[in-house]
Amino acid sequence: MISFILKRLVQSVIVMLTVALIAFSMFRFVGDPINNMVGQDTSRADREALTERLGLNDPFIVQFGRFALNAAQGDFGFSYKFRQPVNKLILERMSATLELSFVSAVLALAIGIPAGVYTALKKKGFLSRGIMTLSLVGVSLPTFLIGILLILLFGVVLRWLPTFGRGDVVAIGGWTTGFLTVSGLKSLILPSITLALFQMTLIMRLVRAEMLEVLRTDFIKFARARGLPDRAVHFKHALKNTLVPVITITGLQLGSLIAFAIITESVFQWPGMGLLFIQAISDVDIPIMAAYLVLIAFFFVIINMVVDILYYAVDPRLRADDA
Amino acid sequence: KTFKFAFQGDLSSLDPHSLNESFLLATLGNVYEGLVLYGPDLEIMPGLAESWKLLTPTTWEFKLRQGVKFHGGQDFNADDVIFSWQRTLSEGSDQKVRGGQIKNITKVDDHTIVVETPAPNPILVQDLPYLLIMDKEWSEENNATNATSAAGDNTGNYANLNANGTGPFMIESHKADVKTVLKRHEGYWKDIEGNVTEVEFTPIKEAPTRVAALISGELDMVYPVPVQDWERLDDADGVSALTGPEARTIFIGFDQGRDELLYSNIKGKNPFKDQRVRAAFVHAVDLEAIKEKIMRGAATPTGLLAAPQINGFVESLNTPYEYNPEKSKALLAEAGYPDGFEVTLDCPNNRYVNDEKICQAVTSMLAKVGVKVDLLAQPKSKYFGKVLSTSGYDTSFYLLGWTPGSMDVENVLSSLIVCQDEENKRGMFNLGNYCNPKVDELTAAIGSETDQAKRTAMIEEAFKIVKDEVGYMPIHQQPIAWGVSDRVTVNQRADNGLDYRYVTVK
Amino acid sequence: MEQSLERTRLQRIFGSDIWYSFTHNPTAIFSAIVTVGMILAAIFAPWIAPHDPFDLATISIMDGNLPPAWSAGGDMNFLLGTDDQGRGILSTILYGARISLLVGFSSVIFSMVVGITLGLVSGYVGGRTDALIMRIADIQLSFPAILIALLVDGVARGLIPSEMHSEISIYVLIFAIGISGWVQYARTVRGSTLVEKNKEYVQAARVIGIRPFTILRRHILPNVMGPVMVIATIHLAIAIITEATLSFLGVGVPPTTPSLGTLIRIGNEYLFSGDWWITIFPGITLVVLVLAVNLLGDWMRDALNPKLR
Amino acid sequence: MDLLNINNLRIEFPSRHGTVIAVDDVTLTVQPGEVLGVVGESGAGKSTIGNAVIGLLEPPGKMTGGHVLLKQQGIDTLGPEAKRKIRGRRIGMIFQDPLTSLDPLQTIEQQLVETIDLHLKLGERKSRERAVDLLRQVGIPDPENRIKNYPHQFSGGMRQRVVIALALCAEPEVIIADEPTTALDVSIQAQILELMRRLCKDKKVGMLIITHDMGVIAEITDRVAVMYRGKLVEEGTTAKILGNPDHPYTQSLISAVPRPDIRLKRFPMVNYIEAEGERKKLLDLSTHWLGRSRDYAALDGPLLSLKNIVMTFVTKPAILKHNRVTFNAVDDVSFDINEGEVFGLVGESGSGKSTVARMICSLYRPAAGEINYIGTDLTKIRSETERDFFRRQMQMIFQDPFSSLNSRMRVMDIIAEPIRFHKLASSNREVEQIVTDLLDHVGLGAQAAVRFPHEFSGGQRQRISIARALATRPRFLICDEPTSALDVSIQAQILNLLKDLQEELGLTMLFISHDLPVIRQMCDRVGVMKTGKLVEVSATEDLFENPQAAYTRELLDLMPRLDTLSHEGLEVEQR
Ligand SMILES: Nc1ncnc2c1ncn2[C@@H]1O[C@H](COP(=O)(O)OP(=O)(O)OP(=O)(O)O)[C@@H](O)[C@H]1O
Ligand SMILES: Nc1ncnc2c1ncn2[C@@H]1O[C@H](COP(=O)(O)OP(=O)(O)OP(=O)(O)O)[C@@H](O)[C@H]1O
Ligand SMILES: [Mg+2]
Ligand SMILES: [Mg+2]
Repeated sequence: MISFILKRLVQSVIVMLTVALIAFSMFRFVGDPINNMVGQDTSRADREALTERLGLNDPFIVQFGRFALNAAQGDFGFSYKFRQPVNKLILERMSATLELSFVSAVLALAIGIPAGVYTALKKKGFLSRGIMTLSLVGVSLPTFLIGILLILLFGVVLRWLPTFGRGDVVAIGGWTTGFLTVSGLKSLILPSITLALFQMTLIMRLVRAEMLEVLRTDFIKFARARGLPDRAVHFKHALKNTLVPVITITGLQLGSLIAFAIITESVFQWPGMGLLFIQAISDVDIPIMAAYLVLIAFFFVIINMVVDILYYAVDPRLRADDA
Repeated sequence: KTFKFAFQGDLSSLDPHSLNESFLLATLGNVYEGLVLYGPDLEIMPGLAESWKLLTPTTWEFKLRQGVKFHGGQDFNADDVIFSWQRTLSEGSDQKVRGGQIKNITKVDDHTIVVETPAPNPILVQDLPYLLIMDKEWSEENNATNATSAAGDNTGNYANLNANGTGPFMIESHKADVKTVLKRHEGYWKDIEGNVTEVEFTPIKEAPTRVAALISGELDMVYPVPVQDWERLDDADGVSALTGPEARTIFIGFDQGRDELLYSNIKGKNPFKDQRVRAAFVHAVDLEAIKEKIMRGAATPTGLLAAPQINGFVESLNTPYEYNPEKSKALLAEAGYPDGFEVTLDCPNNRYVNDEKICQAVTSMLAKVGVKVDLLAQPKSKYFGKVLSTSGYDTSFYLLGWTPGSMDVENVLSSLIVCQDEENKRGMFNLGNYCNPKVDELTAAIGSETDQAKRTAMIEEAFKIVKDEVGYMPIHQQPIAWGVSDRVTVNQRADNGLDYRYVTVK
Repeated sequence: MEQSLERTRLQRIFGSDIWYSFTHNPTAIFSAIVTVGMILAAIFAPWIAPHDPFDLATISIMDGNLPPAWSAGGDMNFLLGTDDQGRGILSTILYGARISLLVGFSSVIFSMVVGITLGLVSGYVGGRTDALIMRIADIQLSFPAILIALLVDGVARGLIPSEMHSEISIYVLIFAIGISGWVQYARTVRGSTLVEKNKEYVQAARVIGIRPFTILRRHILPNVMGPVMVIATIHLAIAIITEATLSFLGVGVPPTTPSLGTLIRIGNEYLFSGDWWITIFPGITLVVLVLAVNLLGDWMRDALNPKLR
Repeated sequence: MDLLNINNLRIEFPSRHGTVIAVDDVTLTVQPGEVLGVVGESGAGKSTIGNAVIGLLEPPGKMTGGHVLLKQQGIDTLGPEAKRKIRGRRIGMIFQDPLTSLDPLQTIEQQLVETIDLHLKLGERKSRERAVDLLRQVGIPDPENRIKNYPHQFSGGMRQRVVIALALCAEPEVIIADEPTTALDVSIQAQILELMRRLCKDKKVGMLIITHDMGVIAEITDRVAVMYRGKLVEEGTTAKILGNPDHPYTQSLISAVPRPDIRLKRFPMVNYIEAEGERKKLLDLSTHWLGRSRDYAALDGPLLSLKNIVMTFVTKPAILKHNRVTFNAVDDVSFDINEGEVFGLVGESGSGKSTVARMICSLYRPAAGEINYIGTDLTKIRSETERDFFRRQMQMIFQDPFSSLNSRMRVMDIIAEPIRFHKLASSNREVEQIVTDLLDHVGLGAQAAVRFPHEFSGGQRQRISIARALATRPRFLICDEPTSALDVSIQAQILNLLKDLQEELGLTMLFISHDLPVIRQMCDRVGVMKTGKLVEVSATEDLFENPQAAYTRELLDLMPRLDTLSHEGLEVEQR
């Protein structure tokens, strides 16, 4: 196991390097950063001087090399726009994003899995058909639209919940949390629902699809024959046998929640990494983009590693071929 | 009394010399001050300088205000002015243009200075409101003597995250892109109309969210507000839309420089070099329709590249070209394009008010006279990355907006109208390289003419030429729209700047 | 029963259990009709649609933002009202659906093919291959569709002459969205493959000597399709919406030829001003489409599994 | 008072290919402490009855008539919850397919403890003790550790015993055992049967045991019911049914029972044919597809020879090599098989027989030793293409007919696959011809081709996999419990087919079985395995007449004797 993890960490370095490489090969297509860094009156000479100073004229491979070297020393440079260390900016934002994606992931699982089991058991049931259909409305409408509608309803019409931002946060060490204040919790509700909606549908439908198959297997039949109560049969035996794909997808989704909750974060002006990132893209803030992508790469490697470990935890038959 | 507001963009730095951008300067204008200040209507009024007078055509004397203190308690004096000016010229500063207006400053005594300009400059003071004054001692203590540059060594400059000005407000806390809190500076040298003691600024990127936040009463003011939402705001109780024309003019330019257009099906020649074609284009576009439908009646169609608020604005030339498709068709035929041609229109889609919509409208209007326009609408970073001089003016037909930084027409002429001229940094935004030597002469003269009457005459002449030659297709002055709660009253400046001095909370 | 041994292709199709269970499943029939109906409507838009919203010469901004015909101020020419540029919503939906459906389906199929293939291989072969493919997946994951689109678009624009840009833009979209979607399938399939490959029926196939490739295709693939179907059907909606986002970033189709997604996006700007019809109608269209496709998918998943029939 | 009544039971499986009437008007009763045996043709509906009793019929199957009474109380009409309460607690069920009956993701322990705790409310610790105890009773070696394993780490027979333990753990009033001993060697079988009998006698438990093994019937049943094509054709005391049965089907069934005592030339065919000629006549291989010329060069030396092969399994995985718990499932086994020979492999369940088989067809890679087939060491081969040549010649019938068939393929495609793959037929039409013909030989009608595996009974599936194995016209056939799930009549038919192939075409076989009589009938030489080691190899007759190894003797003594069977009309093989 340990060797497995070590192997992964080594691979993760390679992954991050590759990501950075690709990233730098791509930045020139994102736009010209200079215009966002200077006023309209700034002369061309000054603009070019700046371009030169930022080393944006070097071939991307050189820029990459420079980045890699500094990054190796934990220095990801300064944001073009904020003129602050990128590490600082990203760290500031991380807590917001992590909390949001955590909550919505929990929501998605807590509702998605039972709903999936239910709809699988009551395949033809009226309620389950209803759930299945409704859940789809959730995914087929753009996140942006859903977000706005929620804001209109709960923020403007009913005025129950805040329409934007993260409310008051409490700082614990470097970590700022919204869990400890009323306004913080209130402002979590709408965004996390918006985010969770999609995950929920996906997970629910996955669980249902898998359950339908597992419920027909002999061991479930035998479990019933042993007189086990339905709960045990459904959740302990059947559900566990559906988990592999669910874990996979949940992992991926969690990853993309953390990385690219862009739309939700911008609709609710949630001060998270996604917002920072999308801003960085539109401002062509290369240092932020680069550092961010690398960080994300790391996240994904880790998440997928955990997923793979969970496979082994869930399914003993997979352990044999891991030495 | 706390005043909470949101703007679409954010305050990227607290360093007044780091970026020459209107929102940043307008905001920091509450913390730092220049020798002169903008009044409620962009008029120039005394600031840190009590008075000034022209000694020789190229030298001015400024009498500095006595007893002004910085937030940190340091006294304001001549050294600070000189220091700040030098700082604007420092590596990494984005105020070099303003600083460049001054050749030298000499200290007469602690509260008197003599400013020397490279050439006679009638409008020097126009350039000073946003040349913000920092404290020498403070900057030296925190070695922030150079402006925060976006690159290289002194990034992470102290002045980037801290401020120490003479303005009525001081920074309480600043979390870039998240929230900035300012509070009243009690020791301010002059008492102000507004009654605000604390200001809370949050950037909100998405317009709908912004508007929602206002209506739900969480904020006292948001801007900008999309034109189509004005009615909604006025209907909603407790809030209303505060609107007015902005000093920014939106216009469309043609590539008249190249011998062959980069993006067109006409090869071997450049249709836009033919005045008739340009005329055909301007006559094909129905500015009224754009105003009514896209701008919901809020814009002011124009025939001039300078807005009324701009110093040197020419009333007589402001009437738009007439809308007349037939004439347009005729002109095209006459020019040898009876059934039009194809050209690509470059357009930003998140820079100006409804920019993409305007471009679409123009596109379909031109289609009606037979010109097939391919619309390439992109976010501003990609758009500017393509069309500006740094990328060699890679466009044939483009939409652009302009507010002269100095609020004077001279800037319009020298940036948009004179021939492109790399060495002297002129005509840098004349992306289509409209070029007429006569106009260049006039512009040069206007730049240094101190006699107002003569100056005005020359300005009129210059703009007349441009208009007759159809150098550009002016569209309109775009509107400013702020969403304001009834709890507060604010003063809306034509440069879209919000001055907390004039905010009162009921 | 003997006749079932030699059957013509047609008989195979109409004699097949799939067809049988289809004809006995109203939901499936209904959703099939809806889906096919929409696709046809899109294909034949030029003949069905009252106007051609993509022909700029015919649209006039003066009839922009008209409400639906039945409500006050509505215009009979524009049954469902018009958008800000004076395009008839109905016509635009029909024409826009062409783009959306093309991009949606193509990109989903694209990522399915790539994802499933790689997933099967890395799950079955394991070891180094597995590690390699999965790390590539991780790299892929780190790039949102937006960036990939920008990259692809940039390269494409670099490679091909400017006058062809408008033609290729749609393929750029398909590629970008497709490429950014494959990992989901790859990882899911891999997961299930890891489980399936140890089952005895696979070993039986190996004993016969069946090539790994064939084993994957004929034995394992059918047994791992369940989750894939789920993801794919949902993915469709995502793809269609992503298309709009990318188009906004200037890498997709120009705003003068709005797709369903773009139309919805335009509509979003008018939610407050009360011009609801610009968003709602295309929105409904999208929801209905996605619903139909998903129901179809649900049915097919069950139909493909003999035990569930 | 009757313990269990099954009255006029009728069960149908409707499908678009016509409705299968699996059980037709069957009436059975079980008294407390009585053991009722159910025998009959495979596919006759025996398992279905079992499923119906505990109310777990596979959809689309449904009871269209009759009642099931437990202690005179109708249980088929009860609500789901009430039914649940009965299951496991009052009626213990042992399904026919032990290998797939266990949840692959839960350890044996979890599954046992869960069930025991549920029914007997003993609490964690006590339940665990009882679980270990049960495993010991059903003869799982060192249960304390093995209980921690997962099903896939157990051999066929071991899993079957776990299933039995699970069925018995709650001390039910009625036990329905569906082929409980198919995968068990005689010693374990004897032990299990003893265990069950004691339960019945002491605790007055009623048992309904479904089996094909007349030995088992003779051993433990009090009465026997005979089923044929869904109908109950005869019922009576065990002695009566075995001694002098009335119904012609029963008679022919009995006459087909393989004899432990003497070696016959051929298995007597069941001559009872209710409908007109459905059973295949003796086929003439010289003209038949299966008999087509095989391009094998005659070789000197053994066809297959195993040299000291070892297979090691990890039972407790760990990061560091040295604290992994491993054990040798197969430990230094060597033997040769000559061309045209049938080599039998017997031995206690869990002794490594299947593992050996799997290594021969390179599903497992041996930890040591070599496997020479026609002089080439299979363990050395890396590329699939190289292996192809051998694949075609070497086929395997898997021990578990349930999981070795792809549930998403039609029988037609399953059997056709090898033919198509090895290009053994020119046209699609021919392929389908061959498949129907094969199905016919294994006693399944052509209509089977269009159905899916889950629609078949255990025995029927077994026959499908046999047909698939024959489809390549193999030179060397590995049979892992080929007939354990078949009733003697079908068994006779198939074994004869194999015999013919062997005699006329020199088909070589590795024949793994627990059924010593069958071994005696089929094999030329026999190897005996115990805990991974080969304890004895000798010619069949010698082995049966004077066994060498102690363990072998033990086995033979335990072999059930069917003295009651009549001898007349059987041609004994002279040697
Ligand atoms: N799901 C199903 N669909 C259709 N037919 C079925 C299904 N399950 C069983 N059958 C049919 O019902 C009949 C009886 O099956 P059953 O399993 O009871 O036979 P059996 O007596 O147990 O045979 P065996 O001794 O081989 O297990 C068989 O002919 C089988 O084809
Ligand atoms: N994957 C595995 N992991 C660990 N142990 C295993 C595995 N497969 C088999 N074994 C062990 O190897 C031993 C031999 O198994 P095998 O299946 O060969 O027995 P067998 O002789 O076929 O018995 P049976 O006649 O009951 O099938 C058993 O003790 C079993 O527990
Ligand atoms: Mg059975
Ligand atoms: Mg075995």
